[in-house]
Order: sequence, then structure tokens, then C-alpha cells
Amino acid sequence: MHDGDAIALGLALESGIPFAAVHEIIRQQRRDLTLIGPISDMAFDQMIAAGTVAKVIAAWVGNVAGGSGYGFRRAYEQGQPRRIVMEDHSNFTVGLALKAAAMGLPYLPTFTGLGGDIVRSHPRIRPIDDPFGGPPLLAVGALRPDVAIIHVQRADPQGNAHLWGNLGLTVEAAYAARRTIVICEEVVPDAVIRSDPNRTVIPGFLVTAVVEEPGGALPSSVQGYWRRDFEPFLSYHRISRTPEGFASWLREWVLDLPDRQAYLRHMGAPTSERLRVTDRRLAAATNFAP
Amino acid sequence: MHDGDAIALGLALESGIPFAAVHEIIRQQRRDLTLIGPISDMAFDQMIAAGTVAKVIAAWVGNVAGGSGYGFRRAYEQGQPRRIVMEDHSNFTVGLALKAAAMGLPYLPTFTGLGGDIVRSHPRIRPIDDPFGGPPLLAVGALRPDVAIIHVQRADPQGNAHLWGNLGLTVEAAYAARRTIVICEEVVPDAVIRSDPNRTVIPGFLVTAVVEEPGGALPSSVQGYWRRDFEPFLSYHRISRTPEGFASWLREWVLDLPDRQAYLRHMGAPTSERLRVTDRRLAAATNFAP
Amino acid sequence: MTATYNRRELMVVAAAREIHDDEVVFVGMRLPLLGFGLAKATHAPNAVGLFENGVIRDQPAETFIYTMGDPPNIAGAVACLGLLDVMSLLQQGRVDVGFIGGAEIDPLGNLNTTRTSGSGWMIRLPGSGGAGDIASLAGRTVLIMEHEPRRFRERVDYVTSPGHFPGRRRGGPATLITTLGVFDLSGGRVRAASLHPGIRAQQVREATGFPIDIDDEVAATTPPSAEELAYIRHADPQGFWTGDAVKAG
Amino acid sequence: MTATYNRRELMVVAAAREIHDDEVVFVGMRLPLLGFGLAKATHAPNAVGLFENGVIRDQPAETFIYTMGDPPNIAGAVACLGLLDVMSLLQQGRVDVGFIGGAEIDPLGNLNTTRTSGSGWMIRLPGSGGAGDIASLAGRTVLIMEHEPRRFRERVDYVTSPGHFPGRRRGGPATLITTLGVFDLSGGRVRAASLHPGIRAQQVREATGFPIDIDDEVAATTPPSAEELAYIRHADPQGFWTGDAVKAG
Repeated sequence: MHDGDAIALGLALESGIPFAAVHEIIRQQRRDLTLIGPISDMAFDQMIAAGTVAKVIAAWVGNVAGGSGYGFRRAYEQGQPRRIVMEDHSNFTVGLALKAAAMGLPYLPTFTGLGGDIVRSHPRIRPIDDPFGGPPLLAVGALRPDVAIIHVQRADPQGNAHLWGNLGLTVEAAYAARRTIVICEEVVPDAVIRSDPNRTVIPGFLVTAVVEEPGGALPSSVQGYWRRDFEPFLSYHRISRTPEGFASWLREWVLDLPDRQAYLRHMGAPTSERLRVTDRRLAAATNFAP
Repeated sequence: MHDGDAIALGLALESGIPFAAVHEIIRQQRRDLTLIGPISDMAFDQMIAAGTVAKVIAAWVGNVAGGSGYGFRRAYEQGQPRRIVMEDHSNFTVGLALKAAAMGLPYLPTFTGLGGDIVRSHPRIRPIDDPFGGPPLLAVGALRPDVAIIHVQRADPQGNAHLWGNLGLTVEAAYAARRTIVICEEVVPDAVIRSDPNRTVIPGFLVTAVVEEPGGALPSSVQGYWRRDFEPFLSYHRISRTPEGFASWLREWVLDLPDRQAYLRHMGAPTSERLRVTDRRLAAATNFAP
Repeated sequence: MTATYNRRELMVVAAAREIHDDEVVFVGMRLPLLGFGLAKATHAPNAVGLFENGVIRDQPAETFIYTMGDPPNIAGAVACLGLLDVMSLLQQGRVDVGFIGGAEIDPLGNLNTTRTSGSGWMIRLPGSGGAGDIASLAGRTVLIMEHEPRRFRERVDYVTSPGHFPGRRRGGPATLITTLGVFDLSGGRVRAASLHPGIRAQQVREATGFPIDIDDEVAATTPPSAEELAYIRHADPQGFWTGDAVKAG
Repeated sequence: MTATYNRRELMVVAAAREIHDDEVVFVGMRLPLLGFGLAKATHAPNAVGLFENGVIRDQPAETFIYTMGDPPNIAGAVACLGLLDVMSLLQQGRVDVGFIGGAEIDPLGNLNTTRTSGSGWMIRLPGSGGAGDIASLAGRTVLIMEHEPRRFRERVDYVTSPGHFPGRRRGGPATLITTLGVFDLSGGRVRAASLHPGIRAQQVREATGFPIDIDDEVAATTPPSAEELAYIRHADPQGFWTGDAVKAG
């Protein structure tokens, strides 16, 4: 991760948000980052309020539980702690921008957004004609992140990754990015991945690094591993209403904690036990025997 | 299925080819069909030689085991038993044509085929400019089948279908088609499908009909259910070299057999036992517990 | 005789009534999510629900969900696809009706959830999410709003989710459900279809920042039945979305 | 001292040598598939193989496969995606090298697998399959051909898989492996890199329907080692693709 990088994260929408990586980026005091994602939930708000962000390319920036993201609002409305540039999208247009890059294309056409202001004088979206004579469309230009940070359930050491539950734009971003970092609940033997090749949404040769970080997405959920912890989203929403409140949250939950293990300890065993999924609801048997 | 329909099948390439449906279409003496698929293996050749086909939209027409498809060659070279129109594609362009329809777009852009003859004066492919000023591209026009015939391992009564192993263009065709017919090895309770929603490649509301036809794809393979029977592809290749040979093959394997059950009986128990997958190589456990 | 209910519960019922059987519905969170479940449980058992994160459900989640990505919304879904898969189906015209909300609305049904200076200073809102796509591409849209003068503006500052406009290919706002009534937007203007019990026309006019058609004989919104209320209170036991404290949309 | 071998086996070895370690390879069937396995087993252990049906493998199938869709090619794959997924990776430039064959070739490396009148009457061939895409989009392509005069034409009747042409964005034919030798096509003309042991320049010229550069000191193709032969005969025990009877490409 370098200052000025364009980073895609939070791609599965409300689940699998790599908060451990988000907090580490804040601790490392990265600067001038561009954030890319559909609806980023409070991860983007935290990075913006911490002053690491110069630009946001997203469809929705806030706190899904609470609504407004106060860090985002302060940066956008008052330039505090710094001014940010916002490239507004809808979920579909940011998805098409990533998909275009994933397909090795300069753009993809769409009808979405016509008649609205998002696509008006947009740096990445232009009106085009249908070469077959149909009604006019919009061209959504390719968006290639420098880095995509993906949280999955399991991956092998080569980065071949099994992801289930919400997918959102995870696959598109992993294909599109110059570097893809896979964070997983478990690094597993390659035999586990090979047992179900249709579950491998990200082939290992696209992956730059594999990191085993159980609970690295908390307080967001990971299907089959962690429930969503609702309370931190609400309490962050309340406390981040003022810069002072955010600063105290930042100290308590990021700066004063060296890593995710410390975060989990600070969260407390009772909470993590409540959130950890222990019961099993397994996918039906699927036979790959040749 | 009606005369003149545009039918997509053989979408997973060499596996899951719905031969039972293909032979029934021949028995029903459908006429003037348009066939759509990537590499159709001998299914298209059989339908063409039987005189049911007016047009083929595909990247490859022949017999993967043997090479040339003699039925296709006779129709194309000599108009026997009838003249056919060929719309040549590459696998990528026929896939993009289906994907454009699946996305509700008039076309998708691509760089493939530039400098070659497939895309030259093609009814569905045109040169276009990159609205962002990059190098010129090609626009592949949307292709919307009237019917897509899909062979899957299991589906619930609503048509929610689990497919694993080769996917090819199955999903794109099911999304693009006006009507989608799902042929499955097993109709299963919806609980089986719900246990693994990421495995549901075709949502039921896109499906017009669900047919349980075990072995309906033989002699092509179905992962976890049937091995590929190699010999019938070679023997068909040999016998279909002459119109008389094809006629005798057609009588023996299609016209004189009322249905797929009769086909399996005619194939013989030893063969079907040899082809049936009995051992298990199960996908690793995947937990969806909330 | 009907049980007592609050306006949120009435809005959920009104939302449910906008869903017909066998329809494919692009479901939002909050009130529309409850409305979808209520419709499934009553008059629309065969409706199918799509969520912008890629989830497709033909029955509501077994337990309460705070976001569409919560694990209970995945478990038991008939399909869990990618965002672009469901958006493709939406763009293809396979979705009959979609629900969206907004901070501001104008007479054409344009919704603003991006930024507003209505209050004198500029306020940044979260943005479109999938709302702009649903507004653009669904067969028809149902809008859910708080009915307040500052939200009902002659012209919104920013059109996040386009309403009716010349050259629209498909769909557009059909119905607006507010804290005061149910309104028909299909004609490109706002006409009261029903006012919630106890709401007077004058009240609605005062709460609407632009001219609005209210017939003198305008009907009253049919109150929730005991069964409908029972469903809502089972689905939202804490009144998380339907308690009197919370905001709509 | 090297074991005896036939030309197909020599072509497999030549194909394997075109694959470098850590490369992403768009694998064909027949000889290139064996070449990929051989390269993995020898000098390119970290090469990854893509198949146009969506399969991604980092090791060959455990048992012999007749088509890339055969169940043994799925079992143990690291990924099984859709056709458009792997084509997207190809178009994105993530594939280093791809293998293709053809019925006819011209000096620019254009391949024809669609239709030809070379023999006087028109013959319809199966078509492109994925070959045209690999030829267009791979980082470089390796061509595999039967070396016969009727196949080596000044100009092919139909360009199914484009060779070198003005304005090409990327790649193009790098190497041609035939039953007679290995040829460098990178310059946009055909230059002999090596002739198979026992093959004379005159023989090659007579089998080539257009002028071809053969240096007097042209090297002989390095024969398969005993280890290489052992691998090939293990991977193709019946000589299904490498027996003397079969045809190349």
C-alpha cells in the first residue's frame, strides 16, 4: 500500500468489510488515497475522518445502520480534516466501471442514470449512440484500482479463494485491480479449494498476497464465521458526530491498538463469542467425482 | 418449441449437451430452427443433418472427438438436406452477444477478432470508436434466443437450478433467452437449493419449465453424475460421413426410439453402468449458518 | 373494528398493496422490506424479491435483519449472485416494481439523496446506492417519504433518482407513500389517492412545498387489518422500523 | 544417447519449451495440452493453465482427457469459471501465451479454420472456437501445424485467427511448430529456428507454399530427453495424440 493508491474495498457491501486492514492503513498514516466501492458503510467514513483520503469513488458513503457519515460530511462540507473530491456513482455504474477494467475494455454501455444528475458532466460517464441505431446510452469508463482488498472465508497459499454469501462487486474488483490482497478467515490446504473449483471466485494468479486474519472483517459479518455486530455501527455514528468524538473513537479503537488481535481482546471475549458462528448449516453435498 | 425458434443449447461446451431434447426436437420434425451455441459438438450436426435447421450462430460446428461435422458440411457445401445460413463467431463474440442480451444492452464492445475475417462485414459486429479516445473497437450486437435449453445437476420445482463443473455460456444464455428450459438429473426439494444459494446459477423466475431427465445429456458428461461416452462421438463421425449412414444412425438412435428411457435401454445396461459416476468426491463443507 | 396502529405500520401495509402476485420486486430495506414480507404472507405468495447485493429471496429472512447483507438474509435465499447480475436483470426489464426513498422529492418524482441546500447551507447526503438504478430501470417505482415541507420541493437541488422525464424508456414513479397519504405519480404530477385516516387535505397542502391535487372526496387509506398488524409486529418485534420514534424511507 | 521418438513427441517437447515458468498459458487440447503438462513437470512448475470453457488448472488432469470439458479436467482444478471470465482475463492481457492450430497458414501467421477452396472445391471447416480470440488477445501465440504444401499458402482464403497485421494492439504469432521444424514468426515472416533431426532445408521448402527463410547453418531441433519421453508416454499411454498415425494441431 502506498500513499496516493486507489484502493477498492467493502466490495461485498455490508459484509466482509476488511476493517482490520482499514485500521492498519490509518495507523500507517497513509495519505492521499482514493477509495473505491459501492456502499462503503462506515469504513470509508473512518478513513476519511482520519485524513487518509483525497478522493472517493462510490455510490453511497455513510453508515448503513445510522445513515449519514459525519466524517464524510465534515470533509465534503467543510474540508475537515481535509478537502476530498467525490466522484458520485450508482451501484450499477461503479460496478460497470470495475467490470470494464476486469474485461480489459475502455468502457461498458448502460441505460442506468439517464435523466438524472449523477451522469451529468461526470468525469467517467459520457453519452454515446447505439451503433445499431437504438436509443442513446451512456458509456461508463473503466476504473482500475491499484489495490483491491478482499475478505473471504478461505484461501490456499497461492491465493485461490473460496467466497460465499454476499459477492457484490468482489470478483469484478479482484479482476480489475493491479494488485489484489486476499484476507481470509482460514488459509487452507489447496486440496480444500480444489474440491470445489466453482467456489473459487478469485484465481490465485490474480492475487498478490494472502493474509490469514480471523475476525478481520468485524464488526461486519462473514457468512458462516461471524455475525454482524450492530452496536459498534450505532455507537460510531453517535460518537463521530463531533471531531472530538471521532478522535476519541480513533484513539480507543485504532491508534491505541497495535493489531487486530488487540482489537478482538478490546472488544471482549463475551462479545466475540456472541458473534462467532458455532452452529452449522451446510451446503448440500456436491459431487465432483469424474 | 416452435418451428422457426432460435434455440441456444450446448452452452457448457462439451458437457451437459441436452441430447435427449435434441433427439426429441428431431422426432417432432421441427423446421427452420436457428441454433445458437459456442462449440456445439455433434448435437448441432445431428439437427442440421436431420433437416430441422435453417441457420446456425456459433463459433465452432463439428465433432470435438472427430473434427469435421459431415452433416454440417453437406448442408453448408451442397445444401443437403437443405441450405443453411451460417453466422460465424468466435467463442468470445457469441458469448458477448448473449451477454449483451442478458444485460439488457444493444451491444457489448470488444477487441477480439480485429484483423480477422470473422468480424468483417458481419451482420452482428460493427467497428466503433472508443468514446474516451482510445483505439477502435468492435461492437457485438445482442443475441436473444427464443429458448435456452440447459442441462443441470439439480433444480427445485420452481426452476432454481444448481449447476457445477463446466459453466461455459450457460448463465448468459439463461438470462438472455425469452424462455429457459431446465433439464436436470434430479428435481430436489427447495431446501437443497436454499442450502447453497451461491450454487444457484439460474434463478427460478427465469425458468419456463423444469424437466427431470436423468442421463438426458448422454453421451456427453455431467459432472458427478455421468462420464463422457467417447465411442458414440467417434462412431457417429464415421457413420455420418454419408447421407445413408446418417439416415441409418438417425433411425437407430432417434426415430426408432420413443424417448430417452428407450435410448438408455438401447445403449445397454453395461454401458450406462460404466458411465454412471458412483464414487464420491465431495466439495469441502461450506457453512451458511447465520 | 381494527386494532390501533401507527403511521409506519400503515405505510408498510400501503407498500405491500403495491406488490401484485407473481411480480419480481426490487426490495429495499426498512418499510419496503416489511411490505414485501407482508405481501408474500397475504395477497402475493408468488412474488420474488431481489436485493442489490445479489440476493434473491422468495420468502423473508427467518430472523430480523438490519441490512440486506446480514447473514440471515443469505441463509435460505434461493440465489446469491453478484451485484451486476441482479442489475443486469433490472436493466433487462425483468423487475416489475422497485421501492426507493429519498430526502427530497419534486412534482416529477425526482428524488434527491446526494446533496441539498434547502436548509440554507449545503448538506451532503450519502448518495444513490442502488436507488438511482432502480429509479431508472424498474418497470415502475414506489417512493417512500417523510411528508415534510422541506422535503417536498418545487425543484430538488440534485436528481439522484430520476422521476418522469421526456424520453424515459421505461417505468418511472407510480406511487408515493408518505407519512400523510398515498399519492399517484404516474401522470407526472402528484395526485392524492388516499389520505391516512385523520389527515386533512389542508394539512397535506401545508406539508407539501408545491401544488398538489387532492380531490374533495379523496378516500381514506384503508387501515391495517389485525392480520396485517400481527405480521408486521412479528417481523419487527422491537418496532425498529415501525416504532413511532423512527423515520420512514 | 536419447531414446527413439516420433515427430508428434518432438512437437510436444517443442511446445513445452515455449512455456516459461510463472506464465499464464491459454492451453489447447492435443499436443499443447501435453506440452503444458510436460512444461509443468520440468522447467515451468509454476505455470498456470486456462481453458476456454472456464477451467483453470495448475496441474494436469489426473487421468487422460479427450476434451477440455471432460470431468477429470474439472476435478482438482483450482477454479472453474465461465467462458467470459477467462476470455475477460485474456482480453485484459493477463495471458502470456496461447496455443492454436489451423488447417492453413500464410506468411503473416494468419490461420484458417473456417473454409477453404485450396483443393479446388470449397470445404467447410468447423470454425474458430476460441482460437480467434487467443490469436487476437494473448501476449503471444504458438502455432501448431501439419507441414504440407496445401496448408502453407501465400494467402489463406479466410483469416479465422489473425496473425500479424498493421495496428495490432498486442501479441501475435511468435513461434510455429510443425511436423518438420520450429519457425520464428515474430518478425512477420517465417524463419526456420530449427529443423527436426533428419529434415533437410529443401524438404521444408518443398512443403511450404511460400518463400521461407532457412539459414544454411540452421540448428536441429533438440530431441526429447528420456525424461521428457517418459512423461509424454505416461500422459498419452495409447499414443492417442502422439502416435504416428494421428495428425498434429
